Amino acid sequence: MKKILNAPEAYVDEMLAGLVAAHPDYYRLHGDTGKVIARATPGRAGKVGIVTGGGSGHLPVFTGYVGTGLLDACAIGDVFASPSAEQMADAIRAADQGAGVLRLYGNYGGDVMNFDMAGDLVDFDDIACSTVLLADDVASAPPEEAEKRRGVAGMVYAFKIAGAAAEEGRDLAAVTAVAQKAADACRSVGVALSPCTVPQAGKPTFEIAEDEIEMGMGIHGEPGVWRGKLQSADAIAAEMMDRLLADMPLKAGDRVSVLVNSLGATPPEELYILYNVVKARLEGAGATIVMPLVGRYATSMEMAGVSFTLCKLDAELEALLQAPCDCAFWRVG
Amino acid sequence: MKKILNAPEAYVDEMLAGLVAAHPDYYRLHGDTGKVIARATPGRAGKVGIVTGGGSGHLPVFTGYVGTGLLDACAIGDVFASPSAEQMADAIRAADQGAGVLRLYGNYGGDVMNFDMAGDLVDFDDIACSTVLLADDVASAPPEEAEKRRGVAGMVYAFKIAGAAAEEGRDLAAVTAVAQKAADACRSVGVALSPCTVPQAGKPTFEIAEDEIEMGMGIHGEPGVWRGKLQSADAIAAEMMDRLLADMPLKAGDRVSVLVNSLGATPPEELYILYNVVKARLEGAGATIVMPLVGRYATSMEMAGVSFTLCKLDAELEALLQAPCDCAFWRVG
Amino acid sequence: MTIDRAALQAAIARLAAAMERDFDLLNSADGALGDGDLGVTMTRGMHAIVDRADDLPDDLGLALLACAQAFTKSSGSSYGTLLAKGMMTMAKGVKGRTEIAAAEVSGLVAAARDQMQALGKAEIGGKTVLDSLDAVAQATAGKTDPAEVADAAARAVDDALDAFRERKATIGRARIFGDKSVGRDDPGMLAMARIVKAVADREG
Amino acid sequence: MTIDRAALQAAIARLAAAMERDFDLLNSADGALGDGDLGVTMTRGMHAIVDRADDLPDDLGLALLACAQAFTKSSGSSYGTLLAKGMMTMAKGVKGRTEIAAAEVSGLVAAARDQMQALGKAEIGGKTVLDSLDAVAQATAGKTDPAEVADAAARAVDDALDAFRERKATIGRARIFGDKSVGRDDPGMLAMARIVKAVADREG
Ligand SMILES: Nc1ncnc2c1ncn2[C@@H]1O[C@H](COP(=O)(O)OP(=O)(O)O)[C@@H](O)[C@H]1O
Ligand SMILES: Nc1ncnc2c1ncn2[C@@H]1O[C@H](COP(=O)(O)OP(=O)(O)O)[C@@H](O)[C@H]1O
Ligand SMILES: [Mg+2]
Ligand SMILES: [Mg+2]
Ligand SMILES: [Mg+2]
Ligand SMILES: [Mg+2]
Repeated sequence: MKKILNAPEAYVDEMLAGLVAAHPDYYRLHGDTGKVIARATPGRAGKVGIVTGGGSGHLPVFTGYVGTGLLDACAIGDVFASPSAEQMADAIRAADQGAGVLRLYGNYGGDVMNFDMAGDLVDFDDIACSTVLLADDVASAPPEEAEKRRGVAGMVYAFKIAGAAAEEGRDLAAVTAVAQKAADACRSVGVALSPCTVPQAGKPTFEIAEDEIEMGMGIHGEPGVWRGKLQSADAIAAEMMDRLLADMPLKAGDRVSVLVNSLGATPPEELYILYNVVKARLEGAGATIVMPLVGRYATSMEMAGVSFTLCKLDAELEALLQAPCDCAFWRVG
Repeated sequence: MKKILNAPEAYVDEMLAGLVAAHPDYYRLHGDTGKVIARATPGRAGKVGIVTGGGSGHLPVFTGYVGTGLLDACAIGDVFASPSAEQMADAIRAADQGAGVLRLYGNYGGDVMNFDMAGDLVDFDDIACSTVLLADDVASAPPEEAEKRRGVAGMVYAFKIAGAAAEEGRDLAAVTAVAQKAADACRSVGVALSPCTVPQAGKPTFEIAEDEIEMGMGIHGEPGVWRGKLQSADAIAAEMMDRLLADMPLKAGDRVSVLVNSLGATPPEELYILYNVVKARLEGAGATIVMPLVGRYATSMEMAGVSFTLCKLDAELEALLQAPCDCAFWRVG
Repeated sequence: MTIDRAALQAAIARLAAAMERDFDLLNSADGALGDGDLGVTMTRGMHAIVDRADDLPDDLGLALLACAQAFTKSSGSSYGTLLAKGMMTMAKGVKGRTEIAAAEVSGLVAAARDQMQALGKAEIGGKTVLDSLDAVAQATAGKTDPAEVADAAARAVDDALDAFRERKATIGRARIFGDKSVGRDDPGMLAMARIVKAVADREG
Repeated sequence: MTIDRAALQAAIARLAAAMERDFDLLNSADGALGDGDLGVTMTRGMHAIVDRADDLPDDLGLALLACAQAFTKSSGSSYGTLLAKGMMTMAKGVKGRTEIAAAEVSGLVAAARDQMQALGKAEIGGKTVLDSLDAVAQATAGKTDPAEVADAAARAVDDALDAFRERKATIGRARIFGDKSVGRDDPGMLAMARIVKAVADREG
């Protein structure tokens, strides 16, 4: 395992300590579980809170997106492991400004069970909670079972859009509705070139030959839907776009944002090479690209690979996507 | 070679095409060499131009830092190879707003020879040029030969500080002087855990065992000053801080910025783990940390490893460091 | 012979050792169809329990509750959360008691299975840990002799693995791989086989 | 026998083939102490020259200038820039001529060496390509027979490698490695040995 760390057990705690130390204007640790990050300056009273949670190892997801116009708090687990229900309940309490809290997170068994249990816990605190699950990974279930899909990089759009709606002062029902609309508008697919290592497991989650790629893998090193030979950038991008557009066809006049995301090790140089094909395909379908995102937005530590996410926009989603936001990893406006 | 690309020969051209396509508000291709990036909207007339140049494969360095409060133009070569003198001359022309141009770049033989030749070429255009070389890598020469050192991530501070001075309206001599002051205030050291592959070479520049690290390597895969066993994050950070502080001692009351930089594959999680030690050491010396930077600021494609850069600040440098800047990869203010 | 605090502590020690031993096995079983963390979940959870094992109360309900809480804090993975729910269910069932009889095992396991099903919303027969628990509950039903209960439980978890191996996964991360899961043990069932045999002291 | 356009074209063809052949060798020689791009620099540069080789002018000065410009556009690495400077220097020296004699080689190489030194600011004796050129200039001085000049040049580059191998690098990326460079050929000298032998048609 070639990682820079002290003890595997300390990986997440030390990472969070460093995050808060480096960016005290953005983040603070909340509560005493040591695993809840909240905005350094809480949102104003009466603002709907937005909370997320999930495993570590995906920076900027999840904790990184705590910030103005984004999330209020986040419960963070071990690498690739859900936080506990107790931690989630703490995060919900940190996010609450008296107007209720939206739980906005990826569709994973452990997270769902724990966020459900956390909801029971905060019932005693009289905090109204709603839930929107991100389930954007087209590789993880056919369209008929779209609700079973995993949540991957599409959560970046959902955080941004829901965060802007909450910042604007909308109420819990309205923030929840637009978050659901954003979640429904996203489709993602990923490809991995190399695995990553969970510090405590001590070895890579999967093995892959020097000339192979894994299409449709998840962001926790879950195997993909097929494994094949490494192809040209154009061929990889074309297949990924085929899969996305088959699931969510676009027509002339559609407006769409696209996220070309590195899973970690893949450098921005390669993302820009891919972006040429992405742009040509979207414009070829007659769509207009709005605020394309190219970079590392949702990662799996040092995994090499990329994901593409499409987010189809109506006027409301587009305005919220372009509204200001600010965290240590992303600024708009 | 596990990289997402089409043809190795097309790597840089396609990368630049994608960069400009994704960020048309920030970047444009200038001239007809296809290898000069300039601000989408040129700086105002009478502003001192700042130009840099160097090989590809280091994003955000070099092209990424073209932007307001930063650089005006950049000549970019093949992966890890200097651009040609002709391209540099074109970049100087793109940067010129009538007040002269500072050539601000890393101390590498090829770049120095070519920027010198480029200066001769633009003499005919009556563009006044000055030069500041970045030579911040303490591993590349002892203090007595500090002028022979390579330029690495310290250039991020020099770009930022010189860019702010130019934006403020200072003249060429003043911008050059403060750029030199910033360059002199920086010290860097790097450690690599894994190599990277130059697309046209087709295989990694160096081999390194699963349990080894290379201390003091350059950002082009040049070997380091010693190779040893992989150690704990705390031990690695301590050695790197020892080397930096030996070269540029700090005393109580000093103000310093620090850049904890990933060379590419190393994830931010590990940078934050390292930051804890960096902070403790600097504060232990009595110094105050100003605007710490943690992330991927100067990379070698998919190389795993980190560099630390210290930039010792006086009041002038601190104000310029904190002045606003904006490019696709970095925003301040 | 009944089950009391000392028996619980001994079972915890065996289980912790078994999970250390099976760390890589469970990670790789989970890695083939999931995220490869099941060994991590189990060793972390058992460490958390072992840390509390010396000062467990005599009340088996409170003791199991303490175990569940320790486990829960250590991870929020699907399996860890489900197991904690199961322990919590058993804890409620034996609250206030310092001893339980072997004859009660079947009912306690069945209750755990049902509450875990309510939380995870999976079907019985879906090739998950629920099917291992279901097999144990059925195989131990009506048995009163401690050794017989232990034998039956240990056999049931292995039989369940055999019975489900050729089926498709229907839940969790493995569901995505449909056909690829055929011929492979469900990692949660495999883990439950190791757990039950360690607790029943029927290893090897 | 004199050197004319046809001889230049034949030399270009041999040199391009030699650089293809030595691609990995030069990359790894450079990788040991530098950034591993020397093979890339040379093959790219030669491709650029080969692309122009068919329509080179008869004027050897203009022909060499075209080669230098093609090379220069292909890369700005230290070596490429120095070589282009050397070619440009030779181009100036033979401007307007369609033939040159073998006897002129020594003077042309010496002029290239001097202009490259002015650009790169390295010392003679510093274990760089300058030392290979210096050796060629000296070994061919006073010789007029083409075959003798070719033999002497080919021997000189190898002798230079032997003479400098045990010295420390003093310039460029390799300088940093001081002692580590002892016992290793300077990559630029190694490349020049291959270049000279290909041009002189004295390979193997
Ligand atoms: N909803 C569920 N209901 C019942 N069992 C489940 C459920 N989800 C997962 N499991 C069991 O948990 C095992 C996987 O556990 P774990 O590795 O912790 O999951 P994850 O890493 O996806 O959170 C599966 O093999 C299965 O037996
Ligand atoms: N300033 C210099 N003067 C003379 N020769 C030099 C100089 N710098 C480099 N060289 C030669 O060039 C070779 C390295 O070339 P190259 O790989 O292109 O360098 P880089 O990749 O560092 O730009 C060295 O081995 C040496 O022979
Ligand atoms: Mg998991
Ligand atoms: Mg080079
Ligand atoms: Mg798992
Ligand atoms: Mg080189």
